[in-house]
Amino acid sequence: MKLLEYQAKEVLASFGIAIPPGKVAKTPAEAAAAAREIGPVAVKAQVPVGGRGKAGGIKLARTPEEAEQAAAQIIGMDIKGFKVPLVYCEGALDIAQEIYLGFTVDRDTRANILMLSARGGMDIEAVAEEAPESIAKLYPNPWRGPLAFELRRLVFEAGLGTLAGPLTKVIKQLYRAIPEQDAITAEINPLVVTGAGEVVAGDAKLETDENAAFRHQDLEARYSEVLEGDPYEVEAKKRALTYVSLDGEIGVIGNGAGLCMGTLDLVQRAGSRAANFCDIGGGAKAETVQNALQVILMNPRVKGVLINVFGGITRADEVARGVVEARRNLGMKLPLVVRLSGTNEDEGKRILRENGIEPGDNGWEAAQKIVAMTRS
Amino acid sequence: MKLLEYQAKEVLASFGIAIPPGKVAKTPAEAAAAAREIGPVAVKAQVPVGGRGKAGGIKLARTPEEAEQAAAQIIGMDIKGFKVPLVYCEGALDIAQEIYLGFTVDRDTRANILMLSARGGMDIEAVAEEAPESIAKLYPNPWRGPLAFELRRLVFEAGLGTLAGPLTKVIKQLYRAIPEQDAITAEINPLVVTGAGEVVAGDAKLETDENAAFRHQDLEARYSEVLEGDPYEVEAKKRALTYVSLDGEIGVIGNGAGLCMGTLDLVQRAGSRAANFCDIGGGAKAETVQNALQVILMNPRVKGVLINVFGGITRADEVARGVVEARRNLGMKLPLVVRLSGTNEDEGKRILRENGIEPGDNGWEAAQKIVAMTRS
Amino acid sequence: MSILLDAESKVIVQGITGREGGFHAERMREMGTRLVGGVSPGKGGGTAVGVPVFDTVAEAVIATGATATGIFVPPPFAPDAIMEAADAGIELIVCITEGIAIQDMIRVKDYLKGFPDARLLGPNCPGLLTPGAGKIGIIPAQIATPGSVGLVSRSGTLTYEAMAVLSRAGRGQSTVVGIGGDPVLGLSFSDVVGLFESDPQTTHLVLIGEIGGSDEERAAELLAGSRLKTVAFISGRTAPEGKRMGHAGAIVSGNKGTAKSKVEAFERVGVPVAETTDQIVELLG
Amino acid sequence: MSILLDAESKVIVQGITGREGGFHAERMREMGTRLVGGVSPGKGGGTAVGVPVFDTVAEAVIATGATATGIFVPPPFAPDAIMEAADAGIELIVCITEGIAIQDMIRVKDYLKGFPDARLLGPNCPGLLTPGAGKIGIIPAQIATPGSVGLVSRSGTLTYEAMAVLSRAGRGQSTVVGIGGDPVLGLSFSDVVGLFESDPQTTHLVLIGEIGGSDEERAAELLAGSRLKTVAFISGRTAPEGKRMGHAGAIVSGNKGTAKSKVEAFERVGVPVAETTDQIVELLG
Repeated sequence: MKLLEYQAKEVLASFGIAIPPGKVAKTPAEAAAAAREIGPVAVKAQVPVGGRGKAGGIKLARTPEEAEQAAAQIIGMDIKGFKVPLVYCEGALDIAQEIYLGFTVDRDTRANILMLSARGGMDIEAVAEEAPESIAKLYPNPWRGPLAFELRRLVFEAGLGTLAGPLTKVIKQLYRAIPEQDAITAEINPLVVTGAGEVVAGDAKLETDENAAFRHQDLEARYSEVLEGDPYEVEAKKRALTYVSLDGEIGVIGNGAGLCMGTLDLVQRAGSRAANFCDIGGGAKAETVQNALQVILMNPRVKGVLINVFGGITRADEVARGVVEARRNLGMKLPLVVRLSGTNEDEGKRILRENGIEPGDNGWEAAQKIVAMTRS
Repeated sequence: MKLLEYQAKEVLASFGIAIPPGKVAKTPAEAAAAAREIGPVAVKAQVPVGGRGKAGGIKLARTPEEAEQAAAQIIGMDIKGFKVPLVYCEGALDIAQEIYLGFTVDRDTRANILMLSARGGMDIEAVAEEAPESIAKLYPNPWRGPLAFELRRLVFEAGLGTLAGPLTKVIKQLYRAIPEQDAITAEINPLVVTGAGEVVAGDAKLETDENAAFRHQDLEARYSEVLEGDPYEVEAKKRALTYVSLDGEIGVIGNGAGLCMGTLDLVQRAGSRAANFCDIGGGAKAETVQNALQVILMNPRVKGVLINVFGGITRADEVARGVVEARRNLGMKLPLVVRLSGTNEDEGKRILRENGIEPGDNGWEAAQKIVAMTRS
Repeated sequence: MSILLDAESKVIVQGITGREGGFHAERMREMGTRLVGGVSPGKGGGTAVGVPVFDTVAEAVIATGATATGIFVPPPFAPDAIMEAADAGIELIVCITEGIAIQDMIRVKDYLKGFPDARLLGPNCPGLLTPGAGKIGIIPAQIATPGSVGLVSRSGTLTYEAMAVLSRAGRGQSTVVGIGGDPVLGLSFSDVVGLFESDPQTTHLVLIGEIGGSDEERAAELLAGSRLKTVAFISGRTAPEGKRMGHAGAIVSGNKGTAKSKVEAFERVGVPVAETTDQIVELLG
Repeated sequence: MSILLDAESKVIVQGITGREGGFHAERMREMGTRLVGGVSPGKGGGTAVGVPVFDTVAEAVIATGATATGIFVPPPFAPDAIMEAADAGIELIVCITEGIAIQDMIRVKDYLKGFPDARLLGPNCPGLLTPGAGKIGIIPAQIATPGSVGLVSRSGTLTYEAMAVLSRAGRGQSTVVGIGGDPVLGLSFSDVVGLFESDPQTTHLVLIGEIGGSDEERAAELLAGSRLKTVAFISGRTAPEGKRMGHAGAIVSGNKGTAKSKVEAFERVGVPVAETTDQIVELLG
């Protein structure tokens, strides 16, 4: 789960990390009230993607009136496909130095990596490319966590030795996100050193592992419902489908993520683009197919649907009957191509044809068919 | 720090381990009140040594009157040198099975060892000798703690597989005493399985590491003052001396634990017995010597004092002057033999002799001298 | 010959009394796998799928001499099951379980460093299959035929698809290995490629990768100058960056792990990359 | 020759800017130890005791080529200092600090398994001294004389006492090693006995043990048939059971570790046990 900035900051604050004064505002009036309480504020769009500054999602407000105006502009705007549900009004910091601090999972080494750089505040990815030596790195042992001397060395390697005390403390606090929240990414950029020498989280990113949600139901309960994401994804999540919205016009259903991704590639190769990624998993039960079709058909951009099921042991005739039934129940009129394999494959194809559904011999042929049908 | 039974149980309960209902009573009246509240109780002497049952320190009481009588008998009695300061009145358990569970530091492997046996409730040391295979053992990795499968295997190896669920839970809870309290020994014997199938700590022992007290000042503050131990040891602790009371008549002061223990051996070899062990550490400052002498002279059994200081770099004449001064300040009349070595050893001996203190050439000669002087 | 699993391998199933574990243990046996036991704490002393059940892996190893295991236990317990297998001396650990927490797997990977002889396949993988000898996991046996093509893949159904295409074209397989789609894995492409390289039966290799990570790139380097005639296939070429594709392994991070970088890596060492699964057979030559 | 430390050993002191560390670093240098640097986080770039100070051991090792360290930091920080030294590649780690928590040391011992080339001496030990070459720790140099008697001891002042007795009798020492009195230790008696056994300069051995643990018993087994002419001394013969004697190492547990069992173990292999330190020289022959 990707937390919003204010949520991530709440979590970091619960670990003892200092954050600036701030208030969530769901309306312009609430933003004005926040500015009245805090003073001059930055009004920040809360979306789970980067680049909101460039998109106009952050505005400075010196007065409650300015805060109200800024919030009115920002709330509801679309940033990279996310409708901004609320803003975070945050007091200004007296910035003396900006540091980068973060960790993530390095999948090449199959380990956690902690990173610290004195060159925070700007695009850390650019720093990583231009001056990789300016980012000090540490791979903490996952059972022990970072040891005191390892943290000290990290801080000295980053050239931040004069801040060794407060920095090792804040790194240890940030690292608590791993054992306590199963974080897979946590980032403070900038980590601000104020004129008074305090170390404060200027921004915060936190992504937790959905596979570990069984250990953190509190977090899920508190934060998962805030964001108005893509409506089809929200609906798919309710139905426990693995679904991602894309911007094309062919609805895609497959079993297995690799096959499903491969099917997106085939649709594009055939000259169109997929409207979604939808993995219905190992089997291909009629009920799941119906659920997936229902979500896909909610999207008015969809002009046709391609189902790609590799059966293996599964009986293709049963899958075919399930698809036919789901289509009938939903009163689906759009073109539908189904590529089926498995035991009784021929019987399955016959059933499809009898019910006016185009069968495909293999994925590539099926992709070409559905693209042709949506173009005609 | 060795906790008393009721203190250990409080700590275990804070880890989530079930304990029987119980109340501390400092007076017979409090014991009666406890029995009135709980019902029939065992009235148990609270002392930090084993064998209190055989010493008459545990009595069953069916009524408040019996509890009052039992407490009157037990409070203040002497068990292996400890005056019983209070009793613990504990409700009876419906015992279906008695299990042994404990961990300690195995110094031969330099590791923690967890032990579990279905033959709890009796003398586990006898079981260990007669049927060592009936005690299942686990050396948990100290960074990871015991893993789930390791605990399961321990439980099945102990023949307690039908209790795998509740037992692995209670072992994990007990093990929390290591990270949270720096325990070096924790034991539940018997760990009682009740007729209703609950797992309850029938008795509890907990010893924490005094070297780790800096991490656990809460524990120290809560429990360290309860026990009326040996009065000289209490006094020595106040003065930050490393002091252990023994039952002989020669007071012993040495620098370094090994030398000090070696000096006890020499006193016994010379035909007497030491009244104490007192290690004044690396140096031999006049103030520390005076502090140590003061505690030793509180003990009326002491007939003479032997000081054994190996100086190395230390100047022997300075040590001699310190001893002379301490003796004068305390108005000490008892025989005193001082064995000194180090720089200016001869000058040191001269100073001692001039002040009526017998010097010793080496530890063995000094031990013989003090024994002879106390016999004359 | 084959890699990792042959007709002599003695296999147990952890979670054999569960629905999935029992079902697939049965399929494994049907195919001829030498299934010698199962593990299910608290069910020790019983039998399931015709083999004895033990409370712990240690007991199962002592009683049966098992050297390989298939793990079918739910995600919260699977990391522990992997460590238990390694600790008991199992040399091939195949974890089918999907949905294991990443931090759990990172800890497991560190734990396994203490057991250099133990090989982990997975998690979130279909397992492996040696046609004519046996399988551990869920790969459908009827689409396999014995032969000389090694197959290694990160995806489940794409593996089956590729197997079916190969078998239909008369190209049998030496061993089929699904390494799994999670970001923190046991055996990598490179590890499996190395094993195929040393296997005399294997003359050709099909490698089915996907976006994310750089395991494909490293495997490509290993294939430079290899005796194996290899074809690669990369899925997710059109996946948008930064969108999660169901496989956590399919998150595209930075410049690394894009389909482009993987395709280029293979082409650089002369390994052709198929655009559809059907093309694989053509390119295999 | 000598063991562990010779005139070539490059030594640093962790905690060199502290009172104890600075004082003893000075003594070490006076005696001829090749002191090349010190470590004190936040004091890097300065000098102390005439050598450069570094923020981390890693930096010190890179800059000076140090291979040995003496640790003089307070108990809460000493475990970390030991691990830092091992991680930086230091091969001989001497920890003088007294009062380290037992659980901390248990974790350190496990950590050191990852560094098989690193040897830890201590904690709570006086260190080691090779007469004429150098020392790490706090053993007074003026009571040492060069020679062929190896000395290994669990006690501090008893070590000095034995050194003085030996030197007075004209019996010089090859190396004097104080292994420390804590229950969880680095090098054991057996480890050090093994090193002396392989040292051509050492012809005789004095081993000073005390009650608690069974390290003396194991060392005795090792001495059966040794070329070294050995005398043992055991302190604490009259200590009552179960009483703590200041050294945590002196807790007597069960039947193991009593003075009786230790004395018997040595006598069984023909190693005489002295009753007083003066007797050591007589028995050494």
